[in-house]
Amino acid sequence: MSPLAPRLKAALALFLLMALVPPVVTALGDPFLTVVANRMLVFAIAALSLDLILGYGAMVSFGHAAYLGFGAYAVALGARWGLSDLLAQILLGMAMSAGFALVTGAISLRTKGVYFIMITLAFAQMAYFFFVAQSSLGGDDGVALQARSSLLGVSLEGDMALYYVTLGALMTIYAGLYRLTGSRFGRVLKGTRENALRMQAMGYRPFPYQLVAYVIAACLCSVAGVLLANLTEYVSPAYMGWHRSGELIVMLVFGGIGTLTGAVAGALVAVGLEEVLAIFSDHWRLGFGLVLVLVVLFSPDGLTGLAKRLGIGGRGNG
Amino acid sequence: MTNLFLLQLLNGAQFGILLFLVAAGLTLVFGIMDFINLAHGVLYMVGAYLMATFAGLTDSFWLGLMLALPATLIFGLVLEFLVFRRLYDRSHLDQVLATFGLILMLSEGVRILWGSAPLNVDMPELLSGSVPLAGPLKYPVYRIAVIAAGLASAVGLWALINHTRVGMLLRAGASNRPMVAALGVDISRLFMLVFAFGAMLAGFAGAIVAPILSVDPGMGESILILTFVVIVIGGVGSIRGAFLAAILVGVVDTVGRTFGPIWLRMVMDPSAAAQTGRMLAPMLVYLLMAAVLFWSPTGLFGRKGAK
Amino acid sequence: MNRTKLTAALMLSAAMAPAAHAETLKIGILTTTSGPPAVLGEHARDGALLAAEQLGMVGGMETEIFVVDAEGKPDVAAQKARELVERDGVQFVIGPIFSNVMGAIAGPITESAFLLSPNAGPSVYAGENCHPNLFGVAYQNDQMPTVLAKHMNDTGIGDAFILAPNYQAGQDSLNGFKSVFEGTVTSELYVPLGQLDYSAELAQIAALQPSAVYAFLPGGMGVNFVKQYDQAGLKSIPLMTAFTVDETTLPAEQDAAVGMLSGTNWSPSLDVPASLAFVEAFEAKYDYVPALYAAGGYDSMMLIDSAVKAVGNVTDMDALRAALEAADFSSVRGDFSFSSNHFPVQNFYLAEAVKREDGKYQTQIVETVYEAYADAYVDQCKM
Amino acid sequence: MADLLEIRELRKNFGALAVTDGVSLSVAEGELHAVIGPNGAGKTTLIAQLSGQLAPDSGQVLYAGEDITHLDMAARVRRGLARSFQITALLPGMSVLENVALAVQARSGSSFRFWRDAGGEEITNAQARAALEEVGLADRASVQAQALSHGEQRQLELAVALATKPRLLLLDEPLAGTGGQEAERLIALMQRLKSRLTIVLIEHDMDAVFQLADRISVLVYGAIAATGSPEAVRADPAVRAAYLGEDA
Repeated sequence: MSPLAPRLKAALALFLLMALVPPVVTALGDPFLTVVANRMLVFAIAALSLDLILGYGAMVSFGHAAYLGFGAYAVALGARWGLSDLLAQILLGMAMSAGFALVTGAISLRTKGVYFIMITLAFAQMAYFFFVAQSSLGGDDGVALQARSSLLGVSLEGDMALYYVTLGALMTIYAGLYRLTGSRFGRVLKGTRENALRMQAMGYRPFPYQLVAYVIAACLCSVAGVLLANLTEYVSPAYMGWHRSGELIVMLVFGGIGTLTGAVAGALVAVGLEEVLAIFSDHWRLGFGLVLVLVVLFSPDGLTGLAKRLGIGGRGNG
Repeated sequence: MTNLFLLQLLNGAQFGILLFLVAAGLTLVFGIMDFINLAHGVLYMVGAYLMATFAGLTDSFWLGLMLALPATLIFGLVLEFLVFRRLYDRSHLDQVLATFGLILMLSEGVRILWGSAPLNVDMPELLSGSVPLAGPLKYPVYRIAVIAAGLASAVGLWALINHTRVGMLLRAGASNRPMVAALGVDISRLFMLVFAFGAMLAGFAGAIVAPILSVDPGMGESILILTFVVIVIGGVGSIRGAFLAAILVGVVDTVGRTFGPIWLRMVMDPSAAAQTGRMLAPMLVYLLMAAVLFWSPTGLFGRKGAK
Repeated sequence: MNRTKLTAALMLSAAMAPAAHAETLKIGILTTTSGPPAVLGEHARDGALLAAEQLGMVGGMETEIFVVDAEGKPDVAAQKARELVERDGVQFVIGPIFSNVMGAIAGPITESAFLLSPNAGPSVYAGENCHPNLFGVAYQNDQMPTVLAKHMNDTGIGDAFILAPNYQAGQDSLNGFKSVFEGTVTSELYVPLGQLDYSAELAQIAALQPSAVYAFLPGGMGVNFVKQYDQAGLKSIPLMTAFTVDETTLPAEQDAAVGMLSGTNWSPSLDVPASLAFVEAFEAKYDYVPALYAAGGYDSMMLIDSAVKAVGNVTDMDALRAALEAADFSSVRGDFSFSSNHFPVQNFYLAEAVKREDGKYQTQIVETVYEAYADAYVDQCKM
Repeated sequence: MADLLEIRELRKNFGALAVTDGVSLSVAEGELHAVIGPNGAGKTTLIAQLSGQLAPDSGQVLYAGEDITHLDMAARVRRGLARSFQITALLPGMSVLENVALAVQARSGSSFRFWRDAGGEEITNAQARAALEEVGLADRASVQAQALSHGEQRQLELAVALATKPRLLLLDEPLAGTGGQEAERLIALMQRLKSRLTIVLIEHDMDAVFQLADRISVLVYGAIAATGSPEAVRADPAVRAAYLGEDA
C-alpha cells in the first residue's frame, strides 16, 4: 500500500484538476463552465457505480439509469414532503434504489450474459413507464424543482457550492469503492468475474455477493441522480430511459472497465466531448460516434488502455 | 366481443410476423455469430431510406426494392470490411460500444443526406386495396404480403441454418472456429457473407415496412429494443424461438393493450382500471420478457449454459 | 448550425450600420435540432433565422444570435438554457418545441430573460405557473383539440372515437376535446408512446363505426397511424387530428392524408399578406413547406424585433415586457394579441391536407372555427 | 477404517447415453482411491457429481455418513470435500497468492467485509503461502496466474484445493499435460498428501496410479468393471481385456 498505485495517483491528479476548475474558469471569465464540469462529475459518479457491477462483477446492467431516476425522484418527492436536506434526500433515494435493486437484482441474477443485459433493461423500462404514468409528478413532462437542496443548513443554490459537494461525493465514493474493491468482498467479486465455477469450488456461493454488489451500485448511482436533479433543478423520466443506460455503459467502456480511474475518466471525457462537439455542429453525433468506433478499433480497454500504451499509469488496483 | 378478440389475436400475430421480419437478420448475426449488433436497427433504417430513394427515382416499388436490396448488401459488405470484421473476436462490450457509435454516426448521416422530415414510399398498385374480413373491417392486401414475406424469411432462414452446408459450417464455426478453419473453410469470408446477408435482411425488412410505417431517422431505434426482446425471449441462436417469441410479443402487446383494461375492470373500479391499464400497456412486452426469463433463464429455446 | 459562424455573419452585417456599440441584442434559439425528433425544431429554428435575416438588425440593434441544440434531453436543455442566460447574456430565448423540455428551461430562463415559445404551451404555464417573462407565442396546447370538437358540434357529429398517446400532452389533448364536444365519446383510447402498429385500434374503430375519429398522434406515430388508417379502408370515417397531419409529417403521409382535417392556428394557405410573403421566402430559402412551428419561430423573432424597436434598449425589462404584451407586429397569423397570461388571442381554423400543383403537400384552411379565441386558463394565472 | 465417501447406484444420462450407469463405490478414510478407465468412460462426469457441479439423475452420495446428494458445490467444499479441475480453472487475472488466499478466505471469517484491505491480512496470506510452499510455488506468489507455465498452473490448482483444508480431495487428472520433472514433483506431493488426506484420483498415467493408489476402480462405459488393490486389478482378466489390453 505504501507507494501509491499509479492509477490512484492518476485519479488524485484528476480530482485535483477538477477541484481547480471553478477558480480557474472564474479567473478566465467564464464561470459557467463550472456547471458544465459539474455535469461531468455527476456522470462520473454514475459511471463509477456501474463499474462496480459491470467492471468488477461482470454483470452488464442495461438498466442502471433507473437508479439515476430514483435519485432524481427522491429529490422531487423529498421537496414535496419537506425534506430539503441533501443527505435526507440521498437516504431516500438510496432506500428506493435498494428496494428496487434487491427485488429485481435477485430475479435478474438468475440469468447470465445477454439475458442479464436484457432483463435489467426490462426492469428499468418498467420503472420508467411507472414514472411516466405518475401525473402528480408531471408524468412524461417531469417536474421543475422550486429550489436546490441544502446540506446541513447550507444552501446549495450557488453553483460553486454544488460543484464542490458533487466533487466531494465523487471522491468519497471513489475512496469507498477503492477500499471495497481491495477488500475481502471485492476480491470475491473479482474472483467470480474471473471464474465463477472456481469460486464455487472454493466454497463460495456467488449469488449473495453479486446481489449485494448490485444493490450497492444502485445506491451509489442514486446519489448521482440526487445531484443531477439539483444541478438541473428539474426531474424527468427521461433520466432513466434505456438510452441513458446505454450511455452509461458507453462512458464506462470508453474509459476502460474494471478500473475506477477509467470509469471517472471515461465519463469526464465522454460528457466533455459531447459538450465540445455540440458547439461546432448540429451533427455532433456523427463525430461522437466516430470517436467511439475509433477507440474500440484502435484502443482495446478504452482510454485506460490508451494511457497504458502511452506509458501513463500501469496495472494495479484502482 | 369474441369476434373482436379473434381479430385482435390475428392482428397480434400479424404484428409479430412484422417483428420477426426485422429480427430475422439480427438472429443470424447475434444468434449464430454471437455478435451483439446494436446497429441492426440503423441498417433497417438505411434499407428503408434506400427504398424510398430508389422507389422515388424509378417511380416503381418493385424496381426500388430490386435496387435497394443489393445496395444494402453492398452497404453491409462495406461496413463489415471497415468495422465489423475487427470486432468478431472482441468482447461483447467492445461490440456494444462500437455499434453504439455506429448508431450515432449512421442516424446522423441519414439526417444529413435525407433531412429530418419523414419520407414516403408508395404502395405498389398490385398490393394496394383491401380484402373484406369479418364485418365492416377490411384487411389491407399489403399486410398479407408482409405476412408472406415474414413467413418466407422464417422458412428460408430455418432451411439455410439447418439444411445447408453453409448453415452447418456456420453452426460449427460459431462454436469452434479453429476446427472449421482446419477443414479448409475460409471462415472470415464466411462470416463476411453472413454479416452482409444479415444486413440485407435488415434492409429488406426496412424496405418492406416503408409503405406502412414512417420512414424517419428514429425508426431504427424504435424497433431495436423490440427486436432484442424478441430474440432474447426466443432464446439466442434459435430461429424457431425467435419466430415464436415474435408472435408471442405481438399477441401479448396487441391483445393486452386492447383487452387489458376490460379484464382489469372486472377486478377494480373503472377509473382505477383505466389508470392501471394505461400504466401497464407500455410495460407489457417487458413484463413478458422478465416473466419468461424468470421462468426459463435462457429464453424459450435457448441453449442451456449458452451466453 | 454553426454558432460562431452565424454570429460572425450577423455581426458583420450589423457592423456596417452606424448603431451604437454599447448595447447588443442577444437572442438564443433553443430547440431540439439533433437526433430523431429534430424536424420540428428545425422548422422553428429556420423560421426564426429567416426573420432575423430579413430584418438584418433585429430591433434596429446590433444582433447576436445563439443557436443551441436542446438534444431532446431535459437535463442538457436545462444546462444550455442557463448557459445562454448566464454566460452568453441573452435577453430573449426562442424555444422550445417539446413540453418536457419546457419544464426544464422555463425556470432558469425567466429569471433574467424572456422566453418566447414557438410551440410548446402546456396548460400549467398558461395557468398557475404563468410567468411575467414567459410568452406562449404560438398557442395553448388544449386549444387545438377544441377546434375539432367545435367543428364536430357545428356539423352535427353526434359520436366520436378519440385516441392519443399515453403521456401528459396526450391526456391534456383528449380532455381538451371532451370539454367542448357535445356528442358522446364512444371510446377513449390511450396508446403507448412510440407505437408502431395500429391494427388493434383500427379494428376497434371499424367495429364501432363512429361518426368521426379524433386523434392526437404527433410525429412518426401520426405518420404510421394515418397511413394504416388509409390502408385499412377507413377513410369513409372522417379522421380529424391535431399535430398529426401538418407540413412536418405530410412528406411521409402524402396521399394517405389528403382530405383529412386538422385544427390549426396557421397554415401556409392563410390569406394574410405577411403570411404569403413568409411562405414564399421560406420555401425559396429552405426548399420545404413551412409548418406552424416555422410560423411560430418567425413570429417570435418578429415580436422581439417589435418590442426592442419600441423600447430602444435591451436593459429595461419592464418596458420590454410591456412592449411584448402589446404585440405590435405584423404576425403571419393576421390579427394577434396576448391575453393577460401571455398566451395569444387568435383565430383557429379547420384545415384540410391537399396536394399542391408542384407535387408538394400542405394544409389548406377550410373554415374559421374560432375567431379571437383565448385559452381557458387565463383566470388561473395570477401575475 | 470407516468409509468417508460412499456412492450408491449413481446414474446420469445425457440424452440416451448413460454416462454414469449405476456406480457404487466406497472410499475409506485415509485411502488414495484411483479411478481409471478409457477415454469417455465417464470419469470426469463422476467427479462432477461427487463435487456437486452436476446433479445425478438418481442414486446417492454419502460423505462422512451424511447424504450430500442434493448439496451444492460450495456446501460440499465447506464440509471438506475439495476438487481440482482437469482443464485448469484458475482466476487468470489475479496473482498466484490471491488465488490461494481466496480459498483460505472462504473458510476463515466472513467475506462480507467491505473496507479492510484483503491483501494486508497477514494470517490469510501466511496460510496461503504455506499452501504454495507445499506445492513448491512459493517463489511465484506475486505472478499473475495466467502467466504461469502449464505445469505451474497444475501445481496452483492443487494449492488452491489444499487451501480449503479438505478432508477429501477429488483430483481430476492432476498430471495431464505435465512431463518429466513437473510430474515427478506432483507425484511426490501426492505421496506426501496421502498420509494426511483421503484422495480420489482420476489419472491416465498408469505408472503414477499404480505407484500411488491403495485401491483402484476401473470405470468402463459408465460402470465399475472392477475394484481392488493395484495387484488385484492388474491381474483381473476382465480389466485386462476391457482396458489395459486396449491401452497397451
